[in-house]
Amino acid sequence: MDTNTLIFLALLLPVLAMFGNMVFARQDNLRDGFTFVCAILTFGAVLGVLGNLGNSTSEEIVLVEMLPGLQIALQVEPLGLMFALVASGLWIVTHIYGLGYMRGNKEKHHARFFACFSVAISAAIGIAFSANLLTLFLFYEVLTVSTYPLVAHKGTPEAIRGARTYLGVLIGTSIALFLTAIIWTYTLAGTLDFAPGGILQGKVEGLLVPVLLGLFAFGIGKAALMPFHRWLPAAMVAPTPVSALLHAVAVVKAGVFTMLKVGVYTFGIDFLADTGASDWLMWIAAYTILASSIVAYQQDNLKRRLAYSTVSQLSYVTLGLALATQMGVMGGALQIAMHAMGKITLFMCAGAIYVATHKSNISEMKGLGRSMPFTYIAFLIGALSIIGLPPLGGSWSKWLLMVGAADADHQIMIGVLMASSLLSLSYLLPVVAQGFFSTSPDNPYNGIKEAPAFCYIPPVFTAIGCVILFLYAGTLVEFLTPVLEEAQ
Amino acid sequence: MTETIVNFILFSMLVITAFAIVRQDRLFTVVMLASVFSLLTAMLFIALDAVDVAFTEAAVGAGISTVLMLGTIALTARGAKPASRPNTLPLLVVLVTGAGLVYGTLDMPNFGDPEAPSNVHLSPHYLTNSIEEIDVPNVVTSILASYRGFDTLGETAVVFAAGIGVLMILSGLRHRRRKDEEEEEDA
Amino acid sequence: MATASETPHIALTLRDHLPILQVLIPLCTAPLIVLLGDRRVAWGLAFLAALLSLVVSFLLMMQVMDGSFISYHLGGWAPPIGIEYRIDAANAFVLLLISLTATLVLPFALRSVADEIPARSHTLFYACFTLVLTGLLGVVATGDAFNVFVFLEISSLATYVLVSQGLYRDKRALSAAYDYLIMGTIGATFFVIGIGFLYMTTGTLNMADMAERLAGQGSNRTVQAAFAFIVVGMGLKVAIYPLHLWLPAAYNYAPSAVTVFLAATSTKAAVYVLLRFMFSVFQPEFVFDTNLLLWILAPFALLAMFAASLIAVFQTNFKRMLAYSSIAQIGYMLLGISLFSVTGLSATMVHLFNHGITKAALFMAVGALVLRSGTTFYDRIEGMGRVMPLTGAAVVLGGLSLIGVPGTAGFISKWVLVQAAFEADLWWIALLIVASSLLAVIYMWRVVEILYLHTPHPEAIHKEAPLSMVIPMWIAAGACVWFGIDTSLTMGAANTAATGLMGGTDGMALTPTVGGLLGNGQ
Amino acid sequence: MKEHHLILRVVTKSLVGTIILFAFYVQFHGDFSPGGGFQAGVIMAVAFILYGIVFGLHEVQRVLPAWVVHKLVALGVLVYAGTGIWNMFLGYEFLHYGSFTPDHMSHGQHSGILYVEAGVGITVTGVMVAIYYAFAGRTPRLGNDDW
Amino acid sequence: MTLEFFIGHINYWLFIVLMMTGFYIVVSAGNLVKKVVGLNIFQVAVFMLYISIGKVTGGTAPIFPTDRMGKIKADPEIVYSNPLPHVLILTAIVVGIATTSLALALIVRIREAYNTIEEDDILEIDARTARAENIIHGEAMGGRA
Repeated sequence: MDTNTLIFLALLLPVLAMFGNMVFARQDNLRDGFTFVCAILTFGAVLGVLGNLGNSTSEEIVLVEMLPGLQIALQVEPLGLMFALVASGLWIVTHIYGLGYMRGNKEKHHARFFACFSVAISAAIGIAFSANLLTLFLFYEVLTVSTYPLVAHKGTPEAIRGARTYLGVLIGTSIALFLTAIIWTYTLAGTLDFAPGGILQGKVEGLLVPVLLGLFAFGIGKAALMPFHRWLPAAMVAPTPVSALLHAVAVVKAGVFTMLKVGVYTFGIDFLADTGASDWLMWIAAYTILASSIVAYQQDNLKRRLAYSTVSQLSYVTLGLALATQMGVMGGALQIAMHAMGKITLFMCAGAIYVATHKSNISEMKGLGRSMPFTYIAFLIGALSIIGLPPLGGSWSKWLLMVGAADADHQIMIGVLMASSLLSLSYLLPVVAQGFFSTSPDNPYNGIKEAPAFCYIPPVFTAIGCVILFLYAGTLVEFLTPVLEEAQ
Repeated sequence: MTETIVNFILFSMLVITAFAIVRQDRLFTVVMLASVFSLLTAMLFIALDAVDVAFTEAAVGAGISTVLMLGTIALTARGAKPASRPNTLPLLVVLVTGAGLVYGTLDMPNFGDPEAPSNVHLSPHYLTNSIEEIDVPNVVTSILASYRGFDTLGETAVVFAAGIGVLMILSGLRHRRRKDEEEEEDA
Repeated sequence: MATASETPHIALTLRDHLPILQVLIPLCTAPLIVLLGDRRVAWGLAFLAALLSLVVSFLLMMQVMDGSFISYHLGGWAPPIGIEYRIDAANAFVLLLISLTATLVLPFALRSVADEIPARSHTLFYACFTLVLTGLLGVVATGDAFNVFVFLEISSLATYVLVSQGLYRDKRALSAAYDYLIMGTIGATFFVIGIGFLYMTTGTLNMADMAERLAGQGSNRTVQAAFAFIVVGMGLKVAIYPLHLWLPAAYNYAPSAVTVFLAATSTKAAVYVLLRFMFSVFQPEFVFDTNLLLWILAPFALLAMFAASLIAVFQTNFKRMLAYSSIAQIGYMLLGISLFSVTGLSATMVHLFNHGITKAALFMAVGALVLRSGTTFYDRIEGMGRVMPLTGAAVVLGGLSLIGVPGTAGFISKWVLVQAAFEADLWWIALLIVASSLLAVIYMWRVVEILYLHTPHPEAIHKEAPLSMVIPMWIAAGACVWFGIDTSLTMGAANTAATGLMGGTDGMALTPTVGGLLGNGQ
Repeated sequence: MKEHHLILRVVTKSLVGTIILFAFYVQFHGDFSPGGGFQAGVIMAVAFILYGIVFGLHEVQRVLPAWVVHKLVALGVLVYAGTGIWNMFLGYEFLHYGSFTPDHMSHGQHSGILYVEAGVGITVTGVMVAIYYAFAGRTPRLGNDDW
Repeated sequence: MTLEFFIGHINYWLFIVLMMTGFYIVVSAGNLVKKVVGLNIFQVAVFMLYISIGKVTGGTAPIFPTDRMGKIKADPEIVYSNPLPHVLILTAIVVGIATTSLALALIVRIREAYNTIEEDDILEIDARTARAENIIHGEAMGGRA
């Protein structure tokens, strides 16, 4: 099949899954099986695109002209393909996990849940393959709206409050800042296409560059740059599969992916480096990294701790971009994949613990590791990857970022990265340590077993994934290099 | 000169009537004064050569609308409460509007000026060509029914709208075979 | 000279008659309905008329999409002697919106009206409805300034009556209709004063002729006063912010079907008239300083956008909230006008259409909710999205379009408007536009939460609305999405219209032959 | 309803005929002097309203039933529009009366004006009488002595 | 300001005084019927302005003299006033009475529903209803704003 067909398939199969969920709303097994098949096929389609990449040049596919001179168009490029692979691949894992979680936890409205889930995946893939900012923005908003029902899923006052914050921040920043930035860019540059080397060079100068960058950086609320990070902890009221896939992978990664895209293809790294427009962004990113790590350290609720950890880790990507060096951007790009694999492991483990024990506070999990060894070992591996220790994927992205910081003559950022690693060590490892080594006086966990297999096998898989990513990081770097070379 | 004097007298009476209406609280008197106002207006229209308009104003203002207003008073109330609200805002609105109007008049052609744009552009066409084109002595009728016949169709539609509007609000449409059928509908 | 006596007459075909048929079809239908006096036939006739109007307006649109215009001489009298119908891209677009909405509203009205108005009034209801349609189409199609007033009054009178028919549900419909009548008549009278002043300085009533003569003689104080009175008079009908007082009550207490139609078309037709006079007749670049327009209109526009949106946020009644939202949205249109550029006017034109279909979808959902819950107070429509999934989803789609989320029609309008602000180097206005749409997020999302995240009220009928309501609602909601993605029709028409309007006199020039004959009037 | 004075009734009866006659005069003489369909319609309506005021709503509705009036309301508009549509069928613009007699335009204008004025007259008569019926059909709130 | 200008414009100003008197009645009167009367006066004054536009000094009513057969005897000596404003105002008068009759019909129904035709009373009744609704359905802001 040619690339165009495959891209359409990757976009439409999740939509098909949504319709399947609506049609077979009452036949549980048929519905979930259908979605599963769709998920596999979607991943297959994205893999097919990857396979085709070598032997055919990527062309722009114009779907429709939305505004005069502005099309809804799709295009394949390495960065996007990587994001699509991550999103669609992890969908399969999460779907299996989601089945275990939703059934094990006796949640309601399965059909609605999985339908919205599928739409969100489709939107994420749309973001990945967008050929211009307009298309990207379209899918960006579809992603926001389609995940809202997932966050509000439980329907409790707390869930509604959380969902309101979620939607308010994401829609608010995107419409007030991101959209403004896009239209402004369009008026200045006359185009919104993602072009190697950026489209703003020579069109903008002076103070306007940092202002525009600021509108983008804060407008892309999904990148959770402080102070627009609140939606992420708020979204933790959602069922864990949602947190796992969407708030560790699809949604937040869509944010930082957009950030990178804008940086590389709208501004251009060299343009940013020459004007120094991104210097302030670097400091904001550094601040977010450290501040949210500290906040994470103070959280007792496991999911909230992971959420703040995510906020911190996302800013690595922003930092990589703000360094405006090749190594920095490469480090940021790798971080997308590495952190996705690591964080999804952690979230799935947290969910597994919740299904098994209905506990969500770390202080109540003493000694639990001995009852749930698989879960805890997977958690450990994920945590080490996040911290950035070899032989796990996370170490590579951190290493490249540090090199990038050195290239950019911002040695202080190396210090920030080191400090952040130490902080993450201090807030992630105690969870594991408590699980294995401390015992609660009255030992309430007698009789607690591992969560259903659907729940603990997926994290084990993704933990193994972290190791594999460490081994194949070189291939990934090679694959992503064209992004930077074209930028020259 | 006599024309000016007549006009001036008519004007004074119109203004007096209008001011009397402002101050009057008995609705019957208000309606009657309005009727007088219309009659005076009709006279003014005659003085201004608009005989068709005068005829209509007399029939409508002094006739139909007075009857309707009296009918309404009979169905509602005969007295108006004296205004209780502060009238500064209405006064302000009126003064601003009036100032705008006066401002607009400053560049107007003099009253009765035969060279005014309005009297040299379309009007001569109607006054000279209508004899040949339509051949009706009353030029107003020519324009009303033919040159601007579509306006008059619109006017008829307005009357129609008002008619069915009043029917809808007050009584409803009557059918030939009524009684039994309609009672059925209402039930 | 205007008669065809000198040259052999070529018989006109149906195609030549399209401009007048546009108005004539509903105009004849209304009395026909009354004459037949049968309420079963009434709806059918009204629907047929609306459908035919839609076909006609579509054909007209096709003819003028290239920027040309059609002139139809009523009574065979060439303008400015007689009345002229003049169709160009700008009004064909609005004609399309009006007839489209009418065609959608009538099927919707069938159940809604049966539910809200006693059977004995149905015949007259549909006659009045057709009259409103006639009036609005006439106002938009005509090229004669006084004819605008006549048709405006046809639609206004019929509208007052239709609004008052909400009395069977709430007696406040009566006082709402009365207030609307008084304000509307004041507006119309102001408009007439403006036309009178214009007639005084130009001696003509034909808009194209007026434009030419104004351009020929320059501005003076009478013209300026005429401008002010026409803007204020039409402003009352448009419900520009401080002149909007009639709107919330009228929309809120009118029968649902009437509200749908009014919200989608009535203020839009008035906006069109405003545009036509401002740009085609007056051509502000010579009547006023361009910037003056911005500084006069933009504050009112911004005031509407924020004040009305804020009031909407604090409402507890869905229908009333939407009414305030309409006032806010009119602010966007006004803002587009005040930016005074082709892009700005395109934004106004496209928002006119997009907001029309968006509000049509939303108010139809309101009607469906009224049918099932009896009212639209928030505490009574709680959870109705669950038992009325299609209606609920239409609210969500319409709401997204109102907010301006990409993929919906509202996004397109917002995009073009913000772009116009940037082109004019008014970045702060751009920021205010997006900031005000955040208020839309708040008031719309509140409703969405209420519809979905609660349990349905026990007194409501837990059943989806009938198909006759859901299908039109979804056509409107679908249109919100369709015109948010494929904008060739809307943006194409809006651009052509805006270019024509900004062309001022050129856009309104009489055809050379006629102009040559009448040019030497003095 | 209390019967009015005898003289009033006799005078009214004779007056009504005269008024109707006058209405027809105004209707058809509008080409030559002030007046036309609208004024004639109003005068015609006044005749019936006068009759109604003196003899009561019931009596006048026996002469001119409400449903007839309601048909008249619609009929006039249709006569007017119909004239124009007829012109369209003759291959000319809407309301181009010249089309009735293409070889002598002003003759056609005469007949055209006659038809449309008739239309106006019918509708105006209908509407004015209908409005009177509608108002008179309501129970008054004020008695005769309250004025 | 010359005297000629003053004489030539004084009637416009007098019309404006009448118009504004009518307009003032509309906006200030509390009684619904009186408002309608005000509206009529306002409109009629506008009509006067229109008619005065068409007046030509020394002109006569625009009706041609005819011979006994009804044939027009054109006489170029006679100056006629401009007939166009007359036509417009004929239409406007009809529109005016249509509006008036509708307004009166509404007033009759309002009296039946509210038992008053005073705006203040109606506003108060409406406000009371709104307050009652707020108690049932929750507080709303910005009633008639």
